[in-house]
Amino acid sequence: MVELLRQAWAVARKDLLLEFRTRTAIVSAAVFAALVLMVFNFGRDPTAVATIDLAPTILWVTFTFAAMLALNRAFQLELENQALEGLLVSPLNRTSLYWGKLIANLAFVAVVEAVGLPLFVLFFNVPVWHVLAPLVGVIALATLGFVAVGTLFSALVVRTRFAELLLVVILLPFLVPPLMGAVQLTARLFGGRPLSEVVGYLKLLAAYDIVFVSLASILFRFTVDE
Amino acid sequence: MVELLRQAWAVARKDLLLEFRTRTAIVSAAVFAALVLMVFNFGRDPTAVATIDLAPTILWVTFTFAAMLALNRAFQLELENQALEGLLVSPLNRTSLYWGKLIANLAFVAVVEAVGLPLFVLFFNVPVWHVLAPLVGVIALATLGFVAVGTLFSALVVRTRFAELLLVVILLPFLVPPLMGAVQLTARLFGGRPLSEVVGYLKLLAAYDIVFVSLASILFRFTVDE
Amino acid sequence: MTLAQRGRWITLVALALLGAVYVRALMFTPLERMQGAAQKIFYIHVPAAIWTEGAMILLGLAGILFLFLKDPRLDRFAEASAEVGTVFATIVLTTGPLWGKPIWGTWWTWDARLTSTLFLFFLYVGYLLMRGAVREPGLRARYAAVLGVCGMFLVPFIHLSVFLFPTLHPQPIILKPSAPSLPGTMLETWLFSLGVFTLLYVGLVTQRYAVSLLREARQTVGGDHA
Amino acid sequence: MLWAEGLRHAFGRVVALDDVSFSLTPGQTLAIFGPNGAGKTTLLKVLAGLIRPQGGTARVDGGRRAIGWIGHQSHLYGHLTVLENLLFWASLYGVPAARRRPRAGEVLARLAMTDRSDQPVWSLSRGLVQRAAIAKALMHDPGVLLLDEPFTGLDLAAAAEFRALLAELRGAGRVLVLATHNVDEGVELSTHVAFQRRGRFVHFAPRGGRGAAEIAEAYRRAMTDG
Amino acid sequence: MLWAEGLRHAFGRVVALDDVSFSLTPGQTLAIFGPNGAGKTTLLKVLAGLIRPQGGTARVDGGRRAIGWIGHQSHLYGHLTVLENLLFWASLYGVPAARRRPRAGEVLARLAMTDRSDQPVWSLSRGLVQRAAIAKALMHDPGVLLLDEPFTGLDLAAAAEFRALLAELRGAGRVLVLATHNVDEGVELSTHVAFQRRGRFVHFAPRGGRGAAEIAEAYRRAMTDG
Ligand code: HEM
Ligand SMILES: Nc1ncnc2c1ncn2[C@@H]1O[C@H](COP(=O)(O)OP(=O)(O)OP(=O)(O)O)[C@@H](O)[C@H]1O
Ligand SMILES: Nc1ncnc2c1ncn2[C@@H]1O[C@H](COP(=O)(O)OP(=O)(O)OP(=O)(O)O)[C@@H](O)[C@H]1O
Ligand SMILES: [Mg+2]
Ligand SMILES: [Mg+2]
Repeated sequence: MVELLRQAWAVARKDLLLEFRTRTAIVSAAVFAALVLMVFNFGRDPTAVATIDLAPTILWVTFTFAAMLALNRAFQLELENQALEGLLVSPLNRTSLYWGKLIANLAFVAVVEAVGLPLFVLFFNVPVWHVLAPLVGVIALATLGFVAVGTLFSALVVRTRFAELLLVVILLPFLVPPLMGAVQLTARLFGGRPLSEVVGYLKLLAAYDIVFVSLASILFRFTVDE
Repeated sequence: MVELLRQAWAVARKDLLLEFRTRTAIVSAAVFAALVLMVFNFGRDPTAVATIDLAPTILWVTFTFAAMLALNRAFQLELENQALEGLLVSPLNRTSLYWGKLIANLAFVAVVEAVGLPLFVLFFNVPVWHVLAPLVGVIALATLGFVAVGTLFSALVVRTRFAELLLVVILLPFLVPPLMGAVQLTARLFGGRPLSEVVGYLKLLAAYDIVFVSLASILFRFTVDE
Repeated sequence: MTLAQRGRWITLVALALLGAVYVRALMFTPLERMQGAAQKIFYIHVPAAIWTEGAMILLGLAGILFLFLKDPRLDRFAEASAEVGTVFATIVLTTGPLWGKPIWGTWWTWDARLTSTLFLFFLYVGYLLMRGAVREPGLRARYAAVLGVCGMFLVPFIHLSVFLFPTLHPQPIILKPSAPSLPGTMLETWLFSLGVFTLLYVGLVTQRYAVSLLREARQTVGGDHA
Repeated sequence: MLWAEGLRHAFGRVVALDDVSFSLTPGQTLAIFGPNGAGKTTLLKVLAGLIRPQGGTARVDGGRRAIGWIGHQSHLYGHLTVLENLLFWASLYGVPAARRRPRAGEVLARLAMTDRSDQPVWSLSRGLVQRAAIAKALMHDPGVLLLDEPFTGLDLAAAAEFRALLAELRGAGRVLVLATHNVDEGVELSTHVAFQRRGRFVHFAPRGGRGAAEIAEAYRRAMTDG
Repeated sequence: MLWAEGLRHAFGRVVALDDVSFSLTPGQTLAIFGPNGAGKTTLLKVLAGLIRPQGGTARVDGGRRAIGWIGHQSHLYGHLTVLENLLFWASLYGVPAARRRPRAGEVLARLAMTDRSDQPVWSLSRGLVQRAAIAKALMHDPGVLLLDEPFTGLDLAAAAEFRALLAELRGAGRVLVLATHNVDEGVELSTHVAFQRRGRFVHFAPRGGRGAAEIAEAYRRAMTDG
């Protein structure tokens, strides 16, 4: 177990180091987030639409894109560097590879979200401070779920011929539950509703996370081994 | 001139053939569009927000993303295939290369828009049929402008160290005028306003297209030649 | 006197004169009726804004000349102009909100003028980032020139956007198609200030130009390459 | 030890492995010669566990951890330095943390790459990348080395040094499998020789006392008849 | 004809070209030998116009259209078939439409690739890709061939055939420049021989009657002293 985690960390560390060197993905995701927020801003007729009604959707559209960008990179990076083959011939435990990629992806998405959230507050003037803690919790729960599934799928498709295409297509149905839950929860939070009203959604997110993180950890090795 | 266009067509044809073989970019862009639209659909509280107020923004967020994906691919494709160097040592006229890439990018974005628009109508129940012709015109005008600039810039950054990142960063300011114009125009069209009200925006888009298509055609050769 | 020293002197003189502008503005120029003392910031805000746009136009012109003459001095000037333009854009983006808080009751809103200025700032940042991303000096100069020329052509679109889009920000009083509409003493003070900012621009650019000369000299000797 | 038993593999209609069986004990070196497309790379990939053969089995004593692989891809991350790459791979192969740096130092010194260790891999010339890839494969002192045209791009001095290194490894009881076109390079090192053609081993025997010229002649005969 | 005059180029601190001058007339072949990192590839890239040297000039009679380039990258699109690739490149090099197919047939037959012509390039083995890359470079019957380790991956038969082809081309008045590590392969073809070391031509002379062994000896001496 310690060895598993150590190796996972080696993989994650290398990904983060590469990202730190090039900053490609993180900055483009952050700028992408800014772009989405900006476009919303221009498009919106402030007299017609109250910000608060739109805010949850906008927030989650932004975060979903950032996450998709991250996932696309995770294995693409190995291909570009001709290193995927190297990982596969190495004795690296497949579960470690999965966890390593998951950690790197989560770190990545977390940074983008950490950049996106303040921008969001700035652009849309939504008062989040009083619900910050639960909001961060919701973001973390939802993100964990779909990044876990996405990491699995990105390994699944990376060696097929239509990798990017397939990733989006097969991931789509899996995005629905966490995304719906997250949007509804965020809307309730912004609306200042009592916590009791949202327990159902929280359970949904938590169940999704538990099921899919375990499932993906188990299934991952079948995606990379011949 | 005939030779220029013939070569441009050779480049565009090759790009489209490759895309047709793999369908990577086009399908992922289309699915992406579906994803955005879906997320909006779930997130929206129909009692609180009237669809029509949001529609222009949503439409343009979707299209902008599709275009960004296309642009990212245009030169990435050459790099992946190790063929960019080959194009550069070839006697291919640089203006032809630009036009070829521009044609392929436009074709690509047009297909995504052609898929996205019906989906949009389906999801959001916006009555577009009576404004279809002008709407298509607006889409074409706005798309031409930013794809023209984007194609130029993607050549500019492709050999720099942080290509993707830089593309998004330097393209962003150039997206503002066409995007703002397009959103406003679309809103007016959906709102059933008279055409006279929107002439200013149309002029803006047209001017932008003329200026930047010519400029990019002239400047392109400086981006690839030593 | 070296170039750097000359630049420093011009800058110092300009700063001293800026003091004089404020003496004149505070003591000898009438208070604006609606805005009171807050309006005094006008004498920095507007000249800085004009030179933000001006610096971009000059660097674009230098870019055009560079592409034909291949004179490295033009590239050095463009770089200097970009750095100074960034400083001026920062000034506009700080004085604007300072002024906006008492007048509009908010630091920032997302209307066309403010946003387009922000994006002009981004354009400068992107321009400088790109210069940093290309190592080879010849290539860097050419790429920078291409982006600079595009930036120059973007400025009119940004400048004119206020006429098209609903905005909170005052419409142009001075740089507009019809004659300036500003009371006499205010106009005089303002023109004085514009002259001072012009001097400041010249001084700062001279200094930056000298710095890049020094850096190049050091590099050809074989020193720092990182 | 290394066993291959009745290996068969076809890509569509192309037969890449056809009933290949052999086994090697410590200290033995197999040199495989064969025309382009004969299936040499496919065989090595099967031995490394990268391809699961459609028929037959392959086994390597000690599993993945015991294998060192030098193939057409470098398995190096372009934006990491040579040293960083070596440390990363060493950690995946379970080299104790304290041993990694000294080991990297040894291997790099042996390949005359010490002065390049802090250079990012993308800035290396082709032959230098090949040396770095060799260093990577040797970091964990593998018991079985799978070498697919490992001399590609090496200059005369480096090739001689690498040949000497391989002879030492063989002497130290390592198992080597070498696919190459250069009879001179291959024969000298080998204890066994195989000729592969359309996936089949048309010849497999201990080298005995045969020299390069004799083997080359036998190879030519094996390829022309039938 | 091909001229190089005082070529200098450095990547940061690494000197890749140092005052290289020579010229070749039709029918002459220059073989360049040099250790890894000597600057051979850089020189060929400068001759092909891929890198603008920091000092000196290089010129090729007939410009880009006259150059055939075989380098480390194949310049082939993986998802197109071999034939489609050849037709595309031929069209860029201005080969008349009616000549393209017959020419592709000839070249492929010569390289024993006829049966592979409808296979997508991604499914070829390394040596077969190299043959396809050679075919691509010969499609437009170039006057000047720049060959960077062109024998890489070729099997014995293909290498012999390609050597014969190059000898024919030389006889037909083509200019060849060949960078290689294999003295046996290089010398046989050459009329001139150069040894490159740290960017400098430490030796440049007509081959005269010298054979491979003599050249190899001279090379060894040139590399060890100083
Ligand atoms: C909050 C950030 C602000 C930004 C980014 C900003 C930006 C600009 C820019 C770019 C210009 C130059 C326009 C031109 O070239 O003609 C300008 C001019 C001007 N600004 Fe602002 N501004 C801001 C806030 C304000 C505020 C709060 C006021 C006062 C209510 C104000 C009053 C003016 C005036 C009077 C002009 C002169 C217009 C002209 O004569 O052209 N600005 N501003
Ligand atoms: N992924 C693949 N899909 C389809 N065909 C393949 C694939 N990989 C290899 N092949 C085919 O299998 C055959 C054997 O390929 P392999 O790479 O093993 O040859 P090789 O002996 O290594 O040749 P070379 O000397 O050129 O490297 C070739 O005809 C090749 O085209
Ligand atoms: N883009 C680059 N950035 C930085 N350094 C580079 C770059 N390209 C080449 N170099 C360096 O320049 C030197 C010469 O490289 P070049 O590829 O010309 O060598 P070469 O003679 O072809 O070597 P090889 O025999 O290994 O192919 C090497 O030290 C290499 O590391
Ligand atoms: Mg092979
Ligand atoms: Mg080389």
